[in-house]
Amino acid sequence: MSEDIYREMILDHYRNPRNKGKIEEPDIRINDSNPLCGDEISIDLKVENDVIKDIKFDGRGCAISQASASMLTEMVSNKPLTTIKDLTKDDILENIGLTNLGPARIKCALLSLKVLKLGMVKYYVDKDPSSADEMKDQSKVY
Amino acid sequence: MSEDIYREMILDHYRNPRNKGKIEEPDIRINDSNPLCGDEISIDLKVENDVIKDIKFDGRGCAISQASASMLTEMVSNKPLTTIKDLTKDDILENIGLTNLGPARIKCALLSLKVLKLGMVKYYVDKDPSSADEMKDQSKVY
Amino acid sequence: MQALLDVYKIRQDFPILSRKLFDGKNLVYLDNAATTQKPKEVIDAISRYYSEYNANIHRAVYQIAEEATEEYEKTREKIRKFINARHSEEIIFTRNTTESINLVAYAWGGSNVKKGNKIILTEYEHHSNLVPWQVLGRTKGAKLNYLQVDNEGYISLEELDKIISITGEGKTKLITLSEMSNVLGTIFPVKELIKLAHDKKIPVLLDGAQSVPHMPTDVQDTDCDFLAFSAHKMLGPTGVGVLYVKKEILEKMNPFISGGDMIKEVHKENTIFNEIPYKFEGGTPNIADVIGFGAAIDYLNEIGMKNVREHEVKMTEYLMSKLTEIKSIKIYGPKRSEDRGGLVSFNIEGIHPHDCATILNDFGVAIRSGHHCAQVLMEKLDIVASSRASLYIYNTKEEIDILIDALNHARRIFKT
Amino acid sequence: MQALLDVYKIRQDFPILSRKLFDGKNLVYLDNAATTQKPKEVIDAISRYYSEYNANIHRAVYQIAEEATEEYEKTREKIRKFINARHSEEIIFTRNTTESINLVAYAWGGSNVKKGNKIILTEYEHHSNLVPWQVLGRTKGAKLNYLQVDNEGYISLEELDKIISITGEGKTKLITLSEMSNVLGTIFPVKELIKLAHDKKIPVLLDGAQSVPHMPTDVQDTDCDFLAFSAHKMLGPTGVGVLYVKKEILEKMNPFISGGDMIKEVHKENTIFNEIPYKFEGGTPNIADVIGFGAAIDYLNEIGMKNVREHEVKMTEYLMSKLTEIKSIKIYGPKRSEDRGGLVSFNIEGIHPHDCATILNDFGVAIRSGHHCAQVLMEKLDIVASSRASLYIYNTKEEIDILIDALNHARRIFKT
Ligand SMILES: Cc1ncc(COP(=O)(O)O)c(C=O)c1O
Ligand SMILES: Cc1ncc(COP(=O)(O)O)c(C=O)c1O
Repeated sequence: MSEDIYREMILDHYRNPRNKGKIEEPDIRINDSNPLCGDEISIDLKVENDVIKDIKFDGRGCAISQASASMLTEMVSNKPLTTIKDLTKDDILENIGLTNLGPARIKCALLSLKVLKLGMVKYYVDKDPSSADEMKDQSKVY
Repeated sequence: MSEDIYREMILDHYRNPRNKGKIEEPDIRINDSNPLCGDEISIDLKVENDVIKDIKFDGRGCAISQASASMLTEMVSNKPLTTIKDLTKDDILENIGLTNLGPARIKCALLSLKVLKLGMVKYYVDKDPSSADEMKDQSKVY
Repeated sequence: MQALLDVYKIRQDFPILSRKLFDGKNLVYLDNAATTQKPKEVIDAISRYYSEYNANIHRAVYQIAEEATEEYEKTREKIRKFINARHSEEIIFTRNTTESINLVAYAWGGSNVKKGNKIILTEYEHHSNLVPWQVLGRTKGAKLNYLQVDNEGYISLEELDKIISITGEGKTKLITLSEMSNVLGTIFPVKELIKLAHDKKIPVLLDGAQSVPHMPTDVQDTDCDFLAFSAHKMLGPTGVGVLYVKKEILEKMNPFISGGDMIKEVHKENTIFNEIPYKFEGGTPNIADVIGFGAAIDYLNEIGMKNVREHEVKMTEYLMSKLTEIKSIKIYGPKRSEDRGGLVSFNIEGIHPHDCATILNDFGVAIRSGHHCAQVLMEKLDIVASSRASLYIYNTKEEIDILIDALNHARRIFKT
Repeated sequence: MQALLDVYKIRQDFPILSRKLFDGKNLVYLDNAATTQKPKEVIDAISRYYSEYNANIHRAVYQIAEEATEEYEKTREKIRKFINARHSEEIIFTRNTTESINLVAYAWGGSNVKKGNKIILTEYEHHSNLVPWQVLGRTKGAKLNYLQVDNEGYISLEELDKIISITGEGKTKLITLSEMSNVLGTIFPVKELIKLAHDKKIPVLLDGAQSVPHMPTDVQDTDCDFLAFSAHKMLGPTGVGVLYVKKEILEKMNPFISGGDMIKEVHKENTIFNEIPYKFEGGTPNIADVIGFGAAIDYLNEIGMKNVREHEVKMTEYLMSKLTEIKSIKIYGPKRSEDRGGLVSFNIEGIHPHDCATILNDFGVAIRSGHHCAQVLMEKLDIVASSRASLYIYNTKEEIDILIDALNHARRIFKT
């Protein structure tokens, strides 16, 4: 039922998103959209010694995609970049407390994770182009 | 039932086709095939004063298409060319005695009429190109 | 033909309408612009085909193949009549509207559109009537010109006239537009536009995906050159579309999908193609669903397309009046109900359409949220998405009331 | 999985097999190479979709749309498994084999085949795997090279090697061939050919229309680059085909049908396409029939493809032995039953195949007569047409006996 989905926490993050905006001269800037609904998320990262020093997101979309992005920035802020690699679909869904979303809405919830993973891949591949093959499937989240 | 279809007359025309062959220097030479089965019929005509003086057909195909072609040549031989215009699908089916063929086999029975009509149209249009529009649909038989 | 349609009687013909959803709720299906539900007549026609006379058509001489061929070709004739085309050879079966339009882009566009040419379309086109032209334009070096759409979805013939003139004589190769917008609901009076285009010898393609299912269609009256639509949006099965093309044009058109059935003779180095319409139907067609579509056409004829339209106008008026009462709602498209088909797009401030649709689902209400495959229009309207409720012959006022209740519930959850 | 299939039990699943024809005869359906009959499981899956969860897929968030999306995507995964593909994204749904091959010709061929290039195919190709390449060749200025077929339908790898070498390095862009001839029944051992081709960096397309339905398929084992087949030839509904493409190739391929669903972002001047496989499925797909195809795959898996093949080998041996007894009959294709699929083409001297089929129809026997969409092969064999009996899981020896009786009756009518 949607009362379970649209709990206070989600609505709060939706209305008062954390870490929303842009970083000037980010180390990573990446964006993607959900072809099914048009939701957009862009993420900027500042990385120092492979640690996420700053993270900001921007975007347009539904409460789930925006709240999930907001919570995700809190999850990874000040964590090693490699944390992103290990983050799974289930981590996100549990973190935002939405473990029984339907398949269409799951993509809303996971869009920001997908963007973040894309950013990480890009970061590593830019640094070391020979890792492209190995990193290829790292941005898959669903 | 196929006993009704493959009566002696059909089999006779199939085995001993009348007017089979080519005419040297025909006034009309025309051929067509049935895309559904590959049956082929070509017809040569000698025309004098708009009367069919000689007609020969050639072709490969089933008993129905070949017998029907053979009978058709007998029908129109020494008749005015305009006879062809008036010949209908039903004339042919009655003449060959097959009024209850299924839709696929009807096309076999009517292939020679179609070729003959095409030939007539070509003849008139070659003579008078301005008649093309008027003649356009004259070769329709089914 | 009955005077007005009996919606409660009609509902009994649709098995899905008595289905109970996960928590025992009834389905309130308001996504008819995406696809419609199917009456049992259509479902049964498909089952009957498979259970009694399933066979590949056109070529075999045994009984069930002849039965199948006959039923398949009967549907072609039914469609000819339904849209009042002159000849049944003008009716080509495809998979959907999208393939119909691609067929024109590849087969007709491929040889008629050249470098420096223009294709005119509107800003409200569905991606299916936009991307194929973009792709063609890119391949050929031709340009697209978009007719501006105002907020109610109207386009201006003066602007069209101007674009054609500026472009220069003979440069505009095609005007293509949706007869009814799938987002705004605007019904465009195409007859005048087509006359204007024909005066300048420009052919016109109508995307009829939204119009043909909902109102009487007469291709001889509008005089359009191409018309595309989908069976699944008018009670028919998925997997069948129609492309109508005027005979004079079709006879000169190159084939699109080539292979079995569309040929007359094949040799190693060359092929002679079959007659129209078969030339355009390569491979084994979707026989069962074409026959199923025939049953859908019968069903619609039984009701009468005028009655379909009348019912929708009445229902849309009710829907519009109820929606307007909701606080901070924005409704898109024409105000006058005669100018709109049976669909309404809207946004409620502070509630994203996806969230809205998710909450509505709790009430059994199925509406569409998103860009509706019309991102160019979305950009123009400066929104990412909208909610859309779309109606058909089986929808009732009671269902609209449930929609309104659900929307108010969404407002309570989002505290707007 | 049962050891051998129980044909009498299987027959009960096919409603059409208990249908009575015009004069009370049972249907003896021996035209399975054209299309197969459908078990009630498939018919029911389609009805159930329309009666319970018909909705447009991929985009909507309401319950029935999610159910429909899930079932649709489940079929993709079933097919992946059925042909042992690595990734489900390598599976694209089309209308039929013909469209699958055209997709490759347009989308892959369009950008990979250039002037002066060659495409190699065999003389026994079905028009669907011949005409698209002829059309592409003509558009691009590329040439077709036909591998010779001997009377039993064998082709020679040495000849292939020679053609490639003569053509010159890098000139041959594609080898395309049917894994099983629909006229001769020859099953070609493609693995060796594909190895040879890959050694020279040439991709291979397999037309699997006749092979996939009748024997186990493993695309990783054969290592083919493209594989095309049709649902309707393997118990599934009409209107669904499959194209398998290796991921590395698919990811670089241009789209074919463009429009809704296959896009990610559309702007006035450009479009970003969706991920594979969606990029290749423009417009509303044939949802119901894809789901119906899933039920057909389940049914075949239940029987086991090895058992399907075994049954057909046994039945073909019986059919061949019985046919050989008929006076002045000519049988085409391989003598060894391991080299052939479950179909036999033949001609009886003095009886044209059409007449033969018409007479057989009196006995309820449905066979195919004609050129079988393989006119290049017909030319090679120097015949206009042949008769063809083709088998599937529900055919019995008793049915073959009826066929033989009917053929002898035809001989009596024609006094041969
Ligand atoms: C070998 C072969 N290829 C292609 C086809 C075409 O299949 P479809 O008509 O389903 O496109 C057939 C079937 O007729 C076939 O036998
Ligand atoms: C205006 C319009 N055009 C084209 C389409 C595409 O129809 P289909 O998906 O059946 O190809 C649609 C439906 O979504 C539509 O509304």
